[in-house]
Amino acid sequence: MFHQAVWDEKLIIEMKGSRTIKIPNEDKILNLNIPAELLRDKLNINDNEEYAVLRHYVRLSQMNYGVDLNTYPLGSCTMKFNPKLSEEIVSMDQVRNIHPYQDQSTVQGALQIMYELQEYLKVIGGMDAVTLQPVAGADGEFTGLLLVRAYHEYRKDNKRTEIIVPDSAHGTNPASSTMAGYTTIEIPSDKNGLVDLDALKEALSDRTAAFMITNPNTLGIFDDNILEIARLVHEKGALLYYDGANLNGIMGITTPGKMGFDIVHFNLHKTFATPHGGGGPGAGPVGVKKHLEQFLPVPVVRYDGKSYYLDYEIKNTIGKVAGFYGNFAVLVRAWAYIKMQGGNGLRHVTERAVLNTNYIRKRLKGHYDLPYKELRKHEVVFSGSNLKKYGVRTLDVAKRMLDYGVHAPTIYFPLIVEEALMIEPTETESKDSLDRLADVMIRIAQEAKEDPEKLKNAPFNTAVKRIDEVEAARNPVLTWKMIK
Amino acid sequence: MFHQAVWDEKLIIEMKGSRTIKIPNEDKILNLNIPAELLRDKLNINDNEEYAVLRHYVRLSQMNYGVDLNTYPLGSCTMKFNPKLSEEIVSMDQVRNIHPYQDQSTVQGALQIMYELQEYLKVIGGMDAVTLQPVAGADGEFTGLLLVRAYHEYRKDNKRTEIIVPDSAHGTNPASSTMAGYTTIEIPSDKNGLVDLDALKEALSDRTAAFMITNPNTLGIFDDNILEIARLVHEKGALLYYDGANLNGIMGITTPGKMGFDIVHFNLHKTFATPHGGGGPGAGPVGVKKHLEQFLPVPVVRYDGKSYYLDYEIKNTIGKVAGFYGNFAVLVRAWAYIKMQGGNGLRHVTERAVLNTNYIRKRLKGHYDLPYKELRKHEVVFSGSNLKKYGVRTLDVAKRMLDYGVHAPTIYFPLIVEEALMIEPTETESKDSLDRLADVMIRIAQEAKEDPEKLKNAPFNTAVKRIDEVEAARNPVLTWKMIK
Amino acid sequence: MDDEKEMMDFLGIKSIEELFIDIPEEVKIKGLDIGDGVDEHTLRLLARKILSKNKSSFEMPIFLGAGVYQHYIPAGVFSIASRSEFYTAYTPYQPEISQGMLQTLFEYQSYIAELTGMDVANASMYDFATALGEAARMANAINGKNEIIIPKNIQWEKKSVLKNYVKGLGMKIIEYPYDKKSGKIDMESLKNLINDKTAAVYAENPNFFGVIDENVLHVRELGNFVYIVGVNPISLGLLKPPGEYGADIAIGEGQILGNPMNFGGPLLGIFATRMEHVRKMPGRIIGMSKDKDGRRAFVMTLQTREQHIRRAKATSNICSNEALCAVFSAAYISFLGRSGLKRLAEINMSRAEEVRKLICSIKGYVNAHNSLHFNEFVIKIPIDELELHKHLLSRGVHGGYLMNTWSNNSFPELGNAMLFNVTEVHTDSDIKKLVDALREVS
Amino acid sequence: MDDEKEMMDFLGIKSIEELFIDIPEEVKIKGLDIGDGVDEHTLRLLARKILSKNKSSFEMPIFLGAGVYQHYIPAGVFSIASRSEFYTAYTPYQPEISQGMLQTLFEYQSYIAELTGMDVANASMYDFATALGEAARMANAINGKNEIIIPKNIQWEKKSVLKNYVKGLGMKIIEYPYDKKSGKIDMESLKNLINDKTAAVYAENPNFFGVIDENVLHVRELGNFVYIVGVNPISLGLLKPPGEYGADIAIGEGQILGNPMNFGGPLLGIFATRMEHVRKMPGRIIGMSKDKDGRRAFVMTLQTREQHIRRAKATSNICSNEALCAVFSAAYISFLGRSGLKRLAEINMSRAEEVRKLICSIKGYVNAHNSLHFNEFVIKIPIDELELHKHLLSRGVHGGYLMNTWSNNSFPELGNAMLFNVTEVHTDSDIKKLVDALREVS
Ligand SMILES: Cc1ncc(COP(=O)(O)O)c(C=O)c1O
Ligand SMILES: Cc1ncc(COP(=O)(O)O)c(C=O)c1O
Repeated sequence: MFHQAVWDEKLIIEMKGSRTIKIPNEDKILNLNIPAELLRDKLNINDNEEYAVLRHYVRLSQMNYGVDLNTYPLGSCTMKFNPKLSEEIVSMDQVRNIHPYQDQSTVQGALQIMYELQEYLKVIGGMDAVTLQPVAGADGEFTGLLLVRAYHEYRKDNKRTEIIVPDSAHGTNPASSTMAGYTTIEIPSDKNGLVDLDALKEALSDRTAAFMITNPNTLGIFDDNILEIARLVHEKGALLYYDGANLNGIMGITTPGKMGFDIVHFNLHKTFATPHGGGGPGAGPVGVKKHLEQFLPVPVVRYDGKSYYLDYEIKNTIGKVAGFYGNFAVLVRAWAYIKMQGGNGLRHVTERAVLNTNYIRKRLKGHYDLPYKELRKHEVVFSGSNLKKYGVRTLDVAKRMLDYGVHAPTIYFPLIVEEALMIEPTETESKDSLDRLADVMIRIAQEAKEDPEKLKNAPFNTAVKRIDEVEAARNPVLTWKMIK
Repeated sequence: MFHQAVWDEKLIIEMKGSRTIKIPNEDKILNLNIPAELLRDKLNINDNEEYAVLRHYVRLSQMNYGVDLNTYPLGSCTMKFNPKLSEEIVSMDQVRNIHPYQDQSTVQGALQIMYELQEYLKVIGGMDAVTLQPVAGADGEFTGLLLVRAYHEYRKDNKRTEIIVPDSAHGTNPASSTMAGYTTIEIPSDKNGLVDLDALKEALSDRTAAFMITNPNTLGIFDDNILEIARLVHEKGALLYYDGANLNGIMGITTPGKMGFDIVHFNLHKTFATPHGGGGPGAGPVGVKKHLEQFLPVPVVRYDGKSYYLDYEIKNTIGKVAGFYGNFAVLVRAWAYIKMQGGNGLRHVTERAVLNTNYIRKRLKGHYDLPYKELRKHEVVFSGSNLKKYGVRTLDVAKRMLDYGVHAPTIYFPLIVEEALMIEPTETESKDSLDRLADVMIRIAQEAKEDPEKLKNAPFNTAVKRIDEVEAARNPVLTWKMIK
Repeated sequence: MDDEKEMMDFLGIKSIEELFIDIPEEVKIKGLDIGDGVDEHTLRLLARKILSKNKSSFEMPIFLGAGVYQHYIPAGVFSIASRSEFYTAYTPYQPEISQGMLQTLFEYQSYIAELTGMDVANASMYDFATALGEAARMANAINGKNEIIIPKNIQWEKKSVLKNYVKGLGMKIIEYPYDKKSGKIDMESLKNLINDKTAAVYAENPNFFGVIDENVLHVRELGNFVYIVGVNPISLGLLKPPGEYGADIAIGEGQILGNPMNFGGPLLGIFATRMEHVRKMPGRIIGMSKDKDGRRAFVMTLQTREQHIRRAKATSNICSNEALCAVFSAAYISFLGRSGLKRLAEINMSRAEEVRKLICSIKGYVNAHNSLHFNEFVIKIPIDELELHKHLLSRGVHGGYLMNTWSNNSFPELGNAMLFNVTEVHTDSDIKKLVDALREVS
Repeated sequence: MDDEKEMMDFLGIKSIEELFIDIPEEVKIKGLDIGDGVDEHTLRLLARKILSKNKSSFEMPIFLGAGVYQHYIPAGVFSIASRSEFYTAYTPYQPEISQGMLQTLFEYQSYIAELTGMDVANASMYDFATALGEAARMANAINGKNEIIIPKNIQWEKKSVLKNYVKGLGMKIIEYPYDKKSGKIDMESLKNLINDKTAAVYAENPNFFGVIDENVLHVRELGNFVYIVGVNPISLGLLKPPGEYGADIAIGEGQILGNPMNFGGPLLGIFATRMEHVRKMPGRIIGMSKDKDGRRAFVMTLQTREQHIRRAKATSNICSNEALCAVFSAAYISFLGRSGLKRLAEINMSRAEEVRKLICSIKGYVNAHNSLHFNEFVIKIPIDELELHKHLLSRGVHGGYLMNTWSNNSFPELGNAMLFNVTEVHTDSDIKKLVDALREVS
């Protein structure tokens, strides 16, 4: 019975009205004497009444799906509850309306929160130092790899030009390697979906700068060879990098540090419950072991027993990776989340997340193919290949899910699973909603048999029907001035 | 193409989960030794996860229409834009988290705002004194009539037992009369929809306590006999009461005081842009002329040149009409609105509201019957009786409007217009949205001719289809324990 | 603006003035002398400046209750109540497009009915005080009688509102005394006041002194009248509900359930009754029904009681009520659930009891009523009420309600006394601050 | 909890531990030593307490700019951006159910393209600094060359980020000088630096000194390279856009368009380019398409440039970006419209000019650059930078950016100098406070 709201919404440029918003000091204009050559003559942006604008976006918002509406089981994305108190806190003047260059005596509260967050992340990551500066997971990876480079350069170990990643890795891993100037060596997973130790050994060499993995991996499987992997990597003089997007599967149970990693980035917008904002802003702090601390970006927040301060004196710092100190308002939310949970709470987060995943895993088994071993951590990847015989693809399953008012899982990732359906329920889904998700997916598997055409034409109950993505890429219309 | 969101939403009691919200000091419980006879043994309220609750209400909200979504032309209700800054202001701790009994030195800001609002309302109403205590329009009426009673009693004029109202009056007017202990005398309107002077003269007597009207009246017509009416009423020793719900039609052009009224209530949730909240809270301050000031409810806010204070020393006060000082958070919003508009702004509000009304009036003329004269103020009442010949009623028109994503006008009020459609666009509708409203209504008048069945079965695009209201009243199910 | 010009052209007018030609010149004014409007940002600055003169409970511990209470409100409650679709809606006159508000109010009614143990509840009254006024009028409508008997220890504001509500009916208000030692109903006296003119008896539990009074369980036995009970809804997480001891009408202050204090408004009047009286009940009521397709749907119902239909004969004049406050409360109760409500009641009793003991351990501070309390209690204090109050303020803490100073000396038998409120939000350090400051004047 | 028990039963496990048997004992930890969790209310109190140590621009006038700016943000912008459906959404991977975000981002892209005069814009970069880094990399991808020439008077943080972004490519960063008097590009020197290794030239308008520099109109004529222009988007309400003077890539800080300062994050990287370069552009792009019924619909497009498809060969590694900040900006621009944007630019220039004149009228304060400024300007001050800064603070006003103290002495030629920013939000009394305090040390 679900139907998404549908408003026949114009583009804002197609609306018609007059500005009603007044600007402060609007009437105090001097004669500016700007040379004519510097002035613009037209600007195709229209005026509208305040209220018309507001309604436009409120209506648009109703045509958007958020995790506040229902289950959002996007694997690898950790779409958990975004606590409302965090939103309340970041709406305070003392968060919103402070300038990054303010005298440090006037931002002690901000610095304290950053300091405390650094400390918490050290413990959670099992690391010795943390920078909060990277503003997303990929930015954390890039930063981490700049640290790898700084480390090897500092040691004059200059022939290390390669980063090894497993073929199950997230696309940002190889892309970040490239940005940091490395060649990516992709190694295949073994038959269990884990790091193939032989392949790793073969790939490792004195050209290896680092091995980037995540554990549990993107299949949601914990690689119990992790200590052996660490040994192999370190033996070769390379560093071991932890993609922290999957931290939700191990918090309080183990730490990347304990597993032998040298570097980890955290995705605060995943594990630490900050909102995704429709695609950001996030925050991707990076933790490192002692031997990498001297390379961290500046500044780091320190406490001298009396006050907090920004420390720019990091010996061999790589400099900066973003304009200021990171996505502060996101950091505040993550701090609030960690405070609310505490140590036991975070452990329980992981326990429940893993329980939820395995519950879904068992409920869906038999309806969708389940490659690799059973026990999963924070996520589980099914394959829709069993539906191929009806002419139905994973994409069709995903689209049909929307008709039931549930978002689809991540699809076609990781690449090593054919027709992948990657489900991460997170700890904040109740059993009720997990059952609802499972029921919908089971029903759709049934529909695939009985009425495959329906799936191929889905969705029906969304604001628009299935979209022609090929046409969009072939004849790109990317702004309203390109509309013919 | 409009479709409202549809979620197949359970009742909260049908959900299943566990409480995740923690309560402060939750673990510090003494042994309370409450006698068993005082303890309750069951409570049919269930526990749920925080997130399940949140989603439940967010989904429900999507199945509700608000003025932030689109035009809401409910006549008599003045559904205008609710400025977002007002919401920002009332969310401050210094509004939300102050207690009414706090020492006055610790609430000077609150008192200042109330004082300023009193002063503004005096000017806008042309009155000499104002009480902010009444919490809704009807409560304002009731308060006003208690003042009427106090006035006559004070003057030992004890035979005045009647309140006269025109038949076009809002239902609260006679109901308030009853609550104040009066008998309501309803007089018919004249052929122009205005006060029938002869009928008034006939009804007026030394039993008349007051005559309650609104001008412009509920048809949106300004009664230009107003000074004559005031003379007649006062001549008989009665008071003239102004129902301020229609103030949006005259602000800055005239005032009730200037027209000869003795008492006026303001609907801050109409004229002064505070949100309606799905049916409240509102605020219904009452203004009076000098001769009634001594009867006002306590306390009133005063300023001694240095600080603001609550004055309980009103000689012949009627006492209290609500628990504390009125709906403070609503008062703050109205204050903010008035500050933003200023005197000229309020006048322009009225001008634009009246322009919008007359624009709609002319656009719809010919498609719906328009009884009485053309020129209207803040609202206009059409009649759907021209559609009767197709078997279509005003109710059907209203329901069909919902299918186009526009709320219906007020229907079947005022009672003097057959099949009434009472439209109040307010000043905040842009021409664009007025045109959209008119287009929809014209199209529906056409549909009535061509496909009357469609109208009678409408709506189709709302969360539910047409509801059986008769059954609801015949077999009332008013709580979940009454569900069979 | 262009649009205005276009509309004027369409109407064939040259100036806006022409739209006001029906208003006689004699009544026209020159304008409103209230200053010029300001832009949003300027107002934002101004509002912050003015409001900074207030001291909120986040800036100073406050031990005031007496009708309005500080409680922890989950951030999610604000998040829900600030959904545009809820707060910018009007009364759900078109139910098909207003199911969200209707279902929420239905849930609110259900919660109130469950909490109070009554059959039905309305969708809100203005506040506790006006709910009492309406209850008295409803009693008169039920049995046609003319006297209402109320406790002597009632908040004076509530009594004043009641007086105004029953004035038109000519009802008489009679007060029954309380037992000085326990602060509970003096049952003997009450019994003697009841006779065949008694329309209603009103009792509170906990009462204005915060005392939990088991006598309310037995008032029903005293005769044939409409029994009105006033409650603190949070106490009902733990205590026996009025519906289980014979109440005909249960009322209370719903602000306590998830609404901020807001300097005393908006509040939320709780109103519940037995099914047999439902058609005499004031206020809006939401009912469950079906749509054309047989799907569950909600709608305002029993509207023939209301002013827009019955006009002068309506059960009440109430029109706009406190719907959004009811949304706050529905959300609040949902977040807490049964376990939370029970625990909350326990915390309140515990914390208050703890503080009461602490205060009574100071020389000069004496427990006024030898009874079980909910989250308030009266303490006889060693010095003048106002003096102690100012002293506390000077120490950065706001004391309780001044029993005689603020009530027109309604409680002379108490001498100097303060009514302290303690809830789950008072921290240990708040309490220490209060107790330390009290100790200074012992 | 019951539900957990049920799920465990379903899985046939007795304890949660069994779900972690695949984790070797050697790597297990005992728990996280970060203290216990607290309830929401306690955290609310704690957060308020800690944050009260910050002084916001509402508590103290602040004249800082230099990359992050204070502007008036309509309350409606927050209202829109706090719609759950927007802020709790992920990247719109399923476009059919995400049209709201997609259309909003399409509108944002259109706004940026209009403002900058470029053909296309992406849906956001992290911030201005990383946008510069990405622009440099893109230049290299376009022409395969290896040198980027940037102004000497660039914010050091931006340069540092740039360095990190081009490091992997082995690109060389070369600086061109500015004219000391005017603060504008030294065109002669720039010209001499350009050669056939030049991948890109980067220029800013207004530049770091707040100077409006008409030389940017003529850089294009200097040779064949990727011309990157950094702008203040608000200035474009008034000034000629980069697209009209030959820019290949326009970048800037979008925080200015309706996003709060947030202590410097999140920010919003503006990135726009010519259509011919679109497949080299980093970041997400929203396109317009049709659905099965032929209705207009929006979708992420040209994804083959991106990391999730092209992996190591992607134009950038960017994945999560700053979508919600783009929503803020789209809403902001919509509220202002063309007339508002123009007026806003004028107010900023006017107010800053007024203040500049006021300051220069004080003995000892000297205008550093004899040029037109946008909303910032450098003043040579009579005493040590830090000393003046502290003095201002002691007077309750926060001065500007300390040109040498905070830039590792990048501008020795200026001596002691401060970069002041003035926008529409600075009130007359803020300005008076600043000027009075400056006068005290003249
Ligand atoms: C496994 C993994 N690594 C890295 C990332 C990149 O994080 P971000 O999107 O914050 O850049 C993601 C995001 O989806 C991820 O799932
Ligand atoms: C003309 C008129 N008078 C009085 C009222 C009653 O106001 P309230 O609903 O605030 O009690 C209304 C409300 O609709 C009205 O339109």
